[in-house]
Amino acid sequence: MEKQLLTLTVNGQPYELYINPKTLLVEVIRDHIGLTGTKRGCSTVSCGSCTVMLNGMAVKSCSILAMQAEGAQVTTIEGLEQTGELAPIQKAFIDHGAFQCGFCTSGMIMTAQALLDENPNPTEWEIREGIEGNICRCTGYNSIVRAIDATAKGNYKEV
Amino acid sequence: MSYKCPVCKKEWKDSLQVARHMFGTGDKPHKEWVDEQGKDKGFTFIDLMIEQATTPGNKSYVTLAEIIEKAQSSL
Amino acid sequence: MIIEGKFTVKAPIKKLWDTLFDMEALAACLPGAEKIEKIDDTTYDATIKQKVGVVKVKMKGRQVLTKVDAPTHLEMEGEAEDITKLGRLKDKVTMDLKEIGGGEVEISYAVDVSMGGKLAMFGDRILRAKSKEVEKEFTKNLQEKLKGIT
Amino acid sequence: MTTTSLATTKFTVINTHVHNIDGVAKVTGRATYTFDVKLPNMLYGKILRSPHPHAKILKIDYSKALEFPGVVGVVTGKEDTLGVKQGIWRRYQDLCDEQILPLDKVRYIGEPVAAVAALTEDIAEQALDLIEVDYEVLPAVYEPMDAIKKEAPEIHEGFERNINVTRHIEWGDVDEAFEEAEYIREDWFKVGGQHHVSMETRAAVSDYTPDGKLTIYHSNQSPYYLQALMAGVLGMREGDVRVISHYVGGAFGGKFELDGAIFCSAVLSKKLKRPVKIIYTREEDFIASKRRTPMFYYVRTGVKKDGTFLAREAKVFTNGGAYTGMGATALYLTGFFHSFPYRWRGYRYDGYRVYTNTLPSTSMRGFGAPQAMFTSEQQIEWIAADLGLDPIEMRRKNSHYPGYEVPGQARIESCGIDQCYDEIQKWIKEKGKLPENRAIGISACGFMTGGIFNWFDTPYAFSAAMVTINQDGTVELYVGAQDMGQGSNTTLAIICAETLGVKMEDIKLHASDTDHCPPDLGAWGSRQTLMTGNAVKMAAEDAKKQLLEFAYAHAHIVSKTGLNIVYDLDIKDRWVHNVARPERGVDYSELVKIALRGKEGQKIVGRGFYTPHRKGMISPAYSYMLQGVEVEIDEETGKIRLIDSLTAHDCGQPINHLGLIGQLEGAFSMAAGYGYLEYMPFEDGQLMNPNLVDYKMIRATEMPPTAVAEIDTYEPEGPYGAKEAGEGLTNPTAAAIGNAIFHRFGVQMKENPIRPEMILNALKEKKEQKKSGKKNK
Amino acid sequence: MIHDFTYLKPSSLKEALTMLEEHKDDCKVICGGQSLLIIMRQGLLVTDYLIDIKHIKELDYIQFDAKAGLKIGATTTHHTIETSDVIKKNYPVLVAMENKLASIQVRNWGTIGGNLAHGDPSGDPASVLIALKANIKVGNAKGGRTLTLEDFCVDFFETALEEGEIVLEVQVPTPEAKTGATYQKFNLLESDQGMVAAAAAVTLNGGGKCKDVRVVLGNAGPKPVRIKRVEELLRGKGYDEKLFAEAGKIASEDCEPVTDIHASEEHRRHLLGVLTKRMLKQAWEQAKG
Repeated sequence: MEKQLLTLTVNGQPYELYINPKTLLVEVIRDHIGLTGTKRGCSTVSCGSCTVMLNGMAVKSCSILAMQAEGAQVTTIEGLEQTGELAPIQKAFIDHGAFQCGFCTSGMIMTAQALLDENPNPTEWEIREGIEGNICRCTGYNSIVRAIDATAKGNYKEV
Repeated sequence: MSYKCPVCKKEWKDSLQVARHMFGTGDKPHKEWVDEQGKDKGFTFIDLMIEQATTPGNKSYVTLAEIIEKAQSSL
Repeated sequence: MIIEGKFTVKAPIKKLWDTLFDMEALAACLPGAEKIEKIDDTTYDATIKQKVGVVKVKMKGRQVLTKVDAPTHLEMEGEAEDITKLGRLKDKVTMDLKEIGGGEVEISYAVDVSMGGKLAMFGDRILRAKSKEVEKEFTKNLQEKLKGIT
Repeated sequence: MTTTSLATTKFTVINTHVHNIDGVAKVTGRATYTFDVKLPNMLYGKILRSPHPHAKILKIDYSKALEFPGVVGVVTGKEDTLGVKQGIWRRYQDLCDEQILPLDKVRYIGEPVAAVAALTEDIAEQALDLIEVDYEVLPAVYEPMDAIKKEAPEIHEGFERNINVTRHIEWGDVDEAFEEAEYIREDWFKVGGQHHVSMETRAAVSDYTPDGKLTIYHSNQSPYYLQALMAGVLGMREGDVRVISHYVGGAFGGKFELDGAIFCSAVLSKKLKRPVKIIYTREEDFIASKRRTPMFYYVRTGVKKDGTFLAREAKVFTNGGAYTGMGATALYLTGFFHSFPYRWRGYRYDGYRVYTNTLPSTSMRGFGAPQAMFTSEQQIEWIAADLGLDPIEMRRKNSHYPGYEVPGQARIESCGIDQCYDEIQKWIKEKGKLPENRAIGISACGFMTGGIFNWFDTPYAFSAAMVTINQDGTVELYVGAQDMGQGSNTTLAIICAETLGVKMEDIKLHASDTDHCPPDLGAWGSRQTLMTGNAVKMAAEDAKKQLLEFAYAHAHIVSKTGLNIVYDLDIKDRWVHNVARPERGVDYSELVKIALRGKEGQKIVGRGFYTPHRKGMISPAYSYMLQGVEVEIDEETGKIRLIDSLTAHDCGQPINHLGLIGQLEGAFSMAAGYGYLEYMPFEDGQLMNPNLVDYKMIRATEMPPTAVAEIDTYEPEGPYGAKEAGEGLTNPTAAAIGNAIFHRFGVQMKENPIRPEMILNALKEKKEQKKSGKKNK
Repeated sequence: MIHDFTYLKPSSLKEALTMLEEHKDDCKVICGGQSLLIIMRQGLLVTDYLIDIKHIKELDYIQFDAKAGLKIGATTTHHTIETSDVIKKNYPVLVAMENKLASIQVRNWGTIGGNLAHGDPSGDPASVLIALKANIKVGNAKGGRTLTLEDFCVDFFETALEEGEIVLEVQVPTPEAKTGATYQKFNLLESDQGMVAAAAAVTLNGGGKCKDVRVVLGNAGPKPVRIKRVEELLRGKGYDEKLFAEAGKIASEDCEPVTDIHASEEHRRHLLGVLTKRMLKQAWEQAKG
């Protein structure tokens, strides 16, 4: 199969790659670029472990062809930290114990960040609806909801 | 008195306990011994076990315990 | 999974029975049937193509008649596999023909299908629904065919 | 409540707000799981699986696959593994019945048949289609009640009627106690399976090098088990196998046996001398891993009219699937916990594990107890209703208490169930009258804190730990325990920090690598906090004692009153001081330097180990809990919504506060899923929903508030009084939901998951019975 | 495993249609494609060319005009629809439906055109849109045609799209005054695919009697099922809960659901009856204002 050229920007870094067009976005991020923070849990758009931001929107990278992201700005979990400082949402996750095994955490945090970007003051129900596309088998979600809520309230903003 | 397992000679105070041990172990020698005892009485190891499993009470264990008791003298 | 149904066809029962056993005629009636080949008196090989939306399946398999009481009852069993290995199916078919007056024959069938592979998950719901459609078309075609014969 | 002065000691680290020590790695994507491991020259493996539930393998021809460009090697049972069998019950060879690559026969759909290694995953997958296998399909059987029939096909040779294992528990004179009973009730239940659904599917990377050493990266619950088992099946020495499992993406009881990923990757790597990585797809993870054991449960219970429990008899058939795995333990534990948390004058349990041609059943969080509680706690509720008694008071009067002995089985030390009843009663009272479509269901239970049984036949202590101290005061803690997400690393670091008197940030924990950590049975049966915790405490105490011996050299912290300096000195929060005069002291890191000089440069090394002794047959300690769940049910559609919940929970002294809350909430979500969502339907041996679209699990929108009332007890056997937390909570919820439905509609749900259709059918049946009842009158 | 294909990214609608014309039955259109990729990964779909139209800006629009009604371009995402002010104001039922269609990630990426062209009878938009009397505009290189959405849905995963044709636009007429429209699906997880679903639209006349009504059921057959007997029953009648119950009964008779692992046919019929009753009542109350 003839490879095709893909250009995209991941965490501010531009990439030019030749890929088999059937390559999924998650495969480009993990295998070609090497950012393994993004996970893959189901491949059926169900679990949200592979969530990244594409032009600022949360999407599930397991069900998008990398070619469909041509020219896009992709942000992964590795792109959340700014100059060595954890993002407020990351601090909140640690402080609330909003993860256990950590496998869903990257996707969960990316979904949460996108939610807060769009709706800085969500109600508890809006938070729950917002992360409904992410499965966490460990925590039972309530600590995650508390962490997102606390972030929205500004508890983890840099001074 | 104590009761011996007719196959592996382990001892228990209670013959019911020996019966439980025989069912629980369930390997070939234990099975064969029970099958041998049941030949003329018309039961097999597995018959007893299924009966124990599907009917209330403890009948199969009691049956086996009695046989074990009787067999003690020849051990 | 068991798919059951019945339909009526206006034709003499004997004729109907013969048509069902005339493989060429049967293949012409059965939607998607590409080929039905008689191997011996009780064994038939068939290739059937079906399409559901974007998914195309081509099943190749063998059916064996296990019980035949002409012209009222037949049972068969078979297996088929998709040629691109999407899945397999096993089936057991029972078919009864009954004259119900007015020159009509009621054909009732029960198909016990088990599917394996990708088809099992994707196919369960669709196969059931599709069977109704296939039955409708089959009845129509059969009726046409019988007209030609009688 | 048993309390000692220790329980009231003010801790500096224990039960404070301590962050998970893996937090930064996990929230930044730095944590690398097996899933992420990439080694130079690595190949990718794929497994060819059986499409048949039961078949003889006549011939495997993989020549075409080998010719496929990019394929490097193929392994089969006949040529490479030669029918070597594995099982985790090492002491009982009979029960080591699983050939991961079968020689002659497959027994369930999805069973590995051969494995391919290729340059890419894609190539390996394409090559699978080129392997030709001739099968002779055999008749198959899927349900235990069919499999024990005379005419059923034999799945394993020599296991008549497919009975794999039997277990019996009995105490008291059961029949006599039944005779005394004034009310007897019997019910049959069908309790479902459940999949672990760890977010990280099974994955392994094996790297066999020409010097005969094998390194395996594998997400699992016990690196030591895997090391020992892999050495066994590959004919290697344990010491030549290294298992690394740094981060585990969830396990829940499903990752401590050998699986196809680890076995096939290792066999391929050994053959090809290159690293081989195998990752299961979600579908493979569903069909070819294991599951919670489905059971048929017969329960007969005899009580007095005043609600005094007398006798209980249970007969259980479990759907064991094709192989034993940990299933035999689940069979015993379900029988044991079926008696919990109550006192029975006579109790008898007959459990039969039956082989079927479905995927094997094994341990899963709760280990047989969720099944037991679903049946027991509902039947108890019905008995209370039949007799017109208060279900909580009836439970209370029959419950365990501290010092109670489960005859011949276990001695209960700490037990806070009585206070649990108070908390739930208060909660229900505060709720007042509920809207018409809602009801509350409760369920009690207890659970073990680690297993005593040594079926693995290890010569090592059950747990071990080592503590060394660096010259700057930082501490290296080595444990063989495994953190699979439950937070045990943090808990053990807390125990170490508290015992040694240092801060959390001083502790560097090393785990999950058999080359560098002491052997430990790993993470199962809620054992690590107590067992590894005890070992860590002992190791830290050992190190501390060695340090304090050198404190004597420091005149200003020695009391002039002649106190015994070793035992009356202490370290807290990095301050080495005289207990009687805490202001007199020296900085801990200074003491470390003194000690190093004093020991001629030898590092301080503290050692600890733990194996339970004289603690009965099951476990060194038991936790207790009572849960109340408020449920809304739509009468017309049968839809269930969980509105609220409270769990009163006695877990001894909490150690890791954040971790504890997380465990309790997480267990609730899994248990609620078991109650009404998670369903594993099979058709002709094929799992019909092996994906996360059709396998429904609780999501954020389904999760109710999960308040916890912590009942403080002190468990003398546990470190600082701690015992189990988090696993036991998977037990009560399904029954609590069932009981809520019972209170709402008066219908009895004898099967789980309780799906809307079942509720409506039960309601319909009830209406019809009422109608025909009226007519008869 | 996904079979190999060549990915084509036309830069305009015209180019897309030319490509379609050129590759005809060797190609498949992707417009979001989250469901399509699941099928492709299973190996159930093989195609030589995949033509991506999602980025075509010409088809990404929402237009509203009280006279002409609502026009939604095919590449408009679900999330754009649910956050559109004009839709919120004039078609609240569409917002409610889109909001529960799937998780936010899926709504962010999935498009209305892709959803309808997929032809999944459990898809939410089709039932609601049919209840709202929507039309759909499709076209190929030779030109376009407009048909009712009801006619567009043909069978399980099958639509009236012919080779070389793509969905261009969904058109929804402006609801008459005194119209209420509702939609609900039955599921155990919020925003999960529905086991079944029902949409109802009720328009009342000046006297508060039913002037017009539509009931459309989702996942109740090979395509959205319109229950015309109910529509006949209700026309000209006044608000009457007994009538809604009767409508529910008819709906459960006239639908054609199938059994699967999630629910039996019988249970589905029952649920469809309950949902029909509830949706009609709610729609009617909404129409009353």
